Amino acid sequence: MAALVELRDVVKHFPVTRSLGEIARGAHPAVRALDGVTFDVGNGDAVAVVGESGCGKTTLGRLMLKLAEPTGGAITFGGAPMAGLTGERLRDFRRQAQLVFQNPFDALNPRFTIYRAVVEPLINAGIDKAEHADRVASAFRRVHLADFDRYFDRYPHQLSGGQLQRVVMARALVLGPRFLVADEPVSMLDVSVRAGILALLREVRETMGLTAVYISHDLALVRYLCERTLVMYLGRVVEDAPTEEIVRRPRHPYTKALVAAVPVPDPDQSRAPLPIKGNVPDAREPPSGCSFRDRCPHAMPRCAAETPLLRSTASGHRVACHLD
Amino acid sequence: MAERADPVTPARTSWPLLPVLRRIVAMPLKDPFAFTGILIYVLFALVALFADQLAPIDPMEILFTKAGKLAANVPPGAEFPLGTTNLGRDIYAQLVYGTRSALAVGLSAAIIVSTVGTIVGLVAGYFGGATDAVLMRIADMALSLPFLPFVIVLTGFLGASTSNIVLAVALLLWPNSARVIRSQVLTLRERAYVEAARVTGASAWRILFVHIAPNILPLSFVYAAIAIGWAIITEASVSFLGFGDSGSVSWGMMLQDAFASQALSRGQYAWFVPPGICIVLIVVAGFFISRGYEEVFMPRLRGR
Amino acid sequence: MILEVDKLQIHYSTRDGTARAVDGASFTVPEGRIVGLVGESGCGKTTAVRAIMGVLAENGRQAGGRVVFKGQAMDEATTRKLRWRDIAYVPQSAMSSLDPVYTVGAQLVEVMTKRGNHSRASARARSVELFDLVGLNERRLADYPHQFSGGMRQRAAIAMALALEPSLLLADEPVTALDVIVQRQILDVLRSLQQRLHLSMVLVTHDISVVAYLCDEVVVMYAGQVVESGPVRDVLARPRHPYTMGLRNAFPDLLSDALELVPIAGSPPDLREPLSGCRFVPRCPFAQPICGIDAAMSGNGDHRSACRRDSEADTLRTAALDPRTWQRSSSFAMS
Amino acid sequence: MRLVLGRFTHNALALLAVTTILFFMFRLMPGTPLAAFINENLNADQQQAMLEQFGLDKPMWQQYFIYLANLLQGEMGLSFFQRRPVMTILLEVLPNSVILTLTSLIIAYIFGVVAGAWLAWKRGTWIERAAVPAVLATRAAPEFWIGMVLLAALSFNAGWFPSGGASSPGMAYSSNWDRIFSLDYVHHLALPVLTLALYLQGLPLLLMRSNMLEVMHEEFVTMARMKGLSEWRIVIGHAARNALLPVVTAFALGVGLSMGGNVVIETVFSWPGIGRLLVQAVSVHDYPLAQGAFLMIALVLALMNFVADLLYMVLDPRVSHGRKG
Repeated sequence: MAALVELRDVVKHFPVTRSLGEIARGAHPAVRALDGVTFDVGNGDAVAVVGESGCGKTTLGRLMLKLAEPTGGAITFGGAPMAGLTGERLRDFRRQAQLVFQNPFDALNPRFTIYRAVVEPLINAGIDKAEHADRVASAFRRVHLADFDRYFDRYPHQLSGGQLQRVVMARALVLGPRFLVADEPVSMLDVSVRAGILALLREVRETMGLTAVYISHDLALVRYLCERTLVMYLGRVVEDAPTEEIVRRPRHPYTKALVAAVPVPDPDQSRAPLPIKGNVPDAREPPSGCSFRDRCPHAMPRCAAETPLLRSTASGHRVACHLD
Repeated sequence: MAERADPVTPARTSWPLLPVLRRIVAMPLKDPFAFTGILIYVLFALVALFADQLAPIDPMEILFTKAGKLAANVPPGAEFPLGTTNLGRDIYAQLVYGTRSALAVGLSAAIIVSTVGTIVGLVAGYFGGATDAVLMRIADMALSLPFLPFVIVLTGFLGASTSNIVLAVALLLWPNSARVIRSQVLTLRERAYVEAARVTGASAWRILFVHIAPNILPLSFVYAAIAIGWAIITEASVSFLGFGDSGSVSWGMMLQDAFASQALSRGQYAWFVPPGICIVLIVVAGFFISRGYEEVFMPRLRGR
Repeated sequence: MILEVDKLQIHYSTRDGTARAVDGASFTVPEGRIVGLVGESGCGKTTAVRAIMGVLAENGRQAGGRVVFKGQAMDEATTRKLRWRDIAYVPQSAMSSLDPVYTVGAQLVEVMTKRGNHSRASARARSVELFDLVGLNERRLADYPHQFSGGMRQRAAIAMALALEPSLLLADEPVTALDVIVQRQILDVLRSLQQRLHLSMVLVTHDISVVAYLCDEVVVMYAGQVVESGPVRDVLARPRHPYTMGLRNAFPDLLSDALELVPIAGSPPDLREPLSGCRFVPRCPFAQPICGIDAAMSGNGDHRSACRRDSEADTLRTAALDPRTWQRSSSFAMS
Repeated sequence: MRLVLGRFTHNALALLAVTTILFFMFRLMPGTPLAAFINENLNADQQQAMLEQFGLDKPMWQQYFIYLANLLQGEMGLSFFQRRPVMTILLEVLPNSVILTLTSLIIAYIFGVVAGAWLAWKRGTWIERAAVPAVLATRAAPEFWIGMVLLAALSFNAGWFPSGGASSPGMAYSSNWDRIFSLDYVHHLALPVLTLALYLQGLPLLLMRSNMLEVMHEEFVTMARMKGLSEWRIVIGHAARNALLPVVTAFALGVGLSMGGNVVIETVFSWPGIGRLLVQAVSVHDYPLAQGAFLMIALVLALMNFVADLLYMVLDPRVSHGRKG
């Protein structure tokens, strides 16, 4: 299938205040949130982006929704470059691409009733008012909020986290989008509620034929959502493969450490030391070459000299490592 | 679906400003401080409104005793509740009429300060970039002018009129509210529900006025209440220093008259204590109201 | 037993009535063991631990029950004496629990000189040891909390907890705010320290995997009560209370073959309402009329649960593995 | 260091803006531009000297740069009425203003900090419920009115303090410093200081109180409790230490702000300070003197803003000590 979203060498730098020395040298230090990211999201696919805090995954999601502009590189949506979207075409894009938020307690305007929150996208999209009630109702049905009209006049603080996340999803789905970005959609929810939201995400993707990108720090959860996973480290994709491959046969040393670190609910799990050293370096001054080399147990001189490219190894498996 | 009749919908989609306004009006009932503040305002407003009835004597009229002598420095009594000035004017009447000019100065300054402060704060905070930089540099400049000296120089040179005092106060006070509102907008702008409005295609102005402004409104009221007090104190100070509007009766003018005519050494407390108490009451009412609003609204803005 | 918590009652007075945050919870901590206190937000696990430390919020009070430390019932005076010397605490957010205006070293020295018998010099020497023990460079003693990364701050907080050589450590979600790799490193620090120093530990967490990784025993809490307790291996492999079964099924597992998570419909009860019987009834697919009567903890040996149908636990467990079982209770959902 | 320079530039630019505003304010006053600097009170030679010194016959923009250059050398022309250089007059009265401001601020802040912390500790008691509105009332009272009431009661009525000025008539001192360190001076200083301190204590008091209340809820204070530290140590060593940061900054800002506000106090007590000088200069249209006094006050304000920034940086390790890995 053709790709719906294509990212080509996308770079995003956030400037930081410069020191006098840096001004004198003419240096422009920046936090390199994204440092050359290239991948496609196929039509109807579900892709997970996994990494630790500060790896750039949230920035990536924002760029794909045109909530921020890349410093370099290009992103296309349905074949059209996103940089050029303005006016009516931007509004059209907004109708097609939606976001599910991490914190449902913050994602709804506390002064809006639940109905008001879900009807808002319809107002913004200029949908005929006569259709509002029906479309809101069908969005609520999609997210399985039983007796939905009981909620319409309530305010967000009167609902539980799980209910709020369903309302947030109803709002995202009310315009009938094709593309959904979900940024840590369950990390703020209790375990017993999580599973329901995950199942719902999977269900709406199948029934509505959505293309989806899930951003998460939790490899264990991602397994239940996506067939394909990208692992990011310091603004770069280090591994891109089917999720089961990532979990069972990680190839990049960082992915190996990440998979090994995930605790499992089994008292007999391995407690071997992690194959990783030190801490994540300052994103303003990442190491030369491979940015993981200072923590990698297998680092060699070449890693410092040459930045490893993301290369396909097996079918659908890409790794950015000189060892591979 | 069927039972959700259409007439319900307008209430659900109404602008969230209305509930906010309702809460702003209902709030004083919850907070004793704010309630006292509002009560003081209402009392002074009534005094200003019915000044003619409350004080039948013209405050500027020079009074004479029955013997035909100037009724100067008459001690408080049945005829003149607070006595008379050294020029034979009724102090009580001056006090009552002074309410009018105090409220006029306070309210006009408050309206200008909170309007300008709110708009500048909203625009600078939301749009950021060059707009923000320019507006905030102007605010910094206004804040680095010494407050009272500036008002004195301005009124001293431009002429001593109430409107010049209000202008000077407004020129120097708006940056305070603009700064605070801006920083509030900056945090609100990062809130997920504001981002959500962007994703669902809301325009910048719609986000600003539908999603952000209603949260800012209580702050505007707080700054208005504080500005009322500041303006009245400033007017009093400027009048006291002799740069006031000589055509109007104000508390500051009364204090200046008392000071200049040696009322202090004569121990004419009834002349110079009441105007000061009136100023304290009206200014403290503003403080009380702002405290009340902060207690009720600010935790909500900060929390969650 | 180093610590016994017996029918503990913690009440918070709120504007809408009294909330029974902990409602008769009992559990014990054997000497030299790590006990995981597991449950979802609002189940009372954090409140229980803070009550033991004697730092409830102002609207909270201990309304009943008792805490016994090394055979001695704790009251206000003993709590004050035991704090930090015998029972120390590791917070969730080391950032907010370290004073931002003092260096970490100064804060270590403070607790050792003010609460321990250390001179300033010996406290300083011991700080170096402690930093070494938790894997921090001693040069960092001169740094302020904000200069540390998240993982290092957590290490510093552990060093702080060990300063007076306590015998019991209460750790409240000590790794929740951390990234997976750092999380694992901190868990390993706790594990090795516990073994080297023969510490007893209560680990409060919502994460079953963390319990599985670190703990010897587990206590499961729901709505202010303990519903199940026992050795980790038994409880996780053969849960006896339907809530534990549900939690286990809802929990993602990186290595399991099942690609289905089973949600528990509904949400925990409002603790301000008067409640009786099993608190899990509205969400439980196996609830029966008899469940309306409070059940005491029962079971043979260490593994105990508070379920009226405890005798049928094995059958229920099999049924609980089927997602359809849990859908049946969804009539209570969203209530 | 980068931050310090940044704040310095920021405050210096603000001061430049103020001087620029002032320049145009005085030049665009009603009347001829020359009138602002040349007055018949001055003799012909003095008039000619001013004309040349300030380039008053040159275009406006040249005048502006001449004005700035003169300012940098402390040259602000001659006072119309005193016919002495403005700078000399300013330097004469400046110590009086500085002494008045600093003495009252120090008293106000020491009292405010202690009382604020105490009120926070007394939270929920009737003392606190009564004290907070009372303190708000002192903040709401016009300074000059407090001065008037104290003057009437303590000076005219009780006779405890002199009614104004900085020294008794007929006193002679060998130098200005001798005068300042005399008991007579302190006696004159007392009432204005009391007035100003009464007015100023509200801000540090309320600030300290609310900071304390906030800090007492911080997790690190709870932690200190868990550590079993004494209540005294928790309140003083941890809560007060943290709550004090904004108060110290407010002190520096207060120096700058109350220099301007002293205008009225100095008038009430006929205290020969820079504020009273400004009022007198404005009322007799002595432009050079008014401009000089205003600039001096603005300079102190800018300087103190900078000091406040510095203090904040020095005292808060989160600002003074950068992040590390």
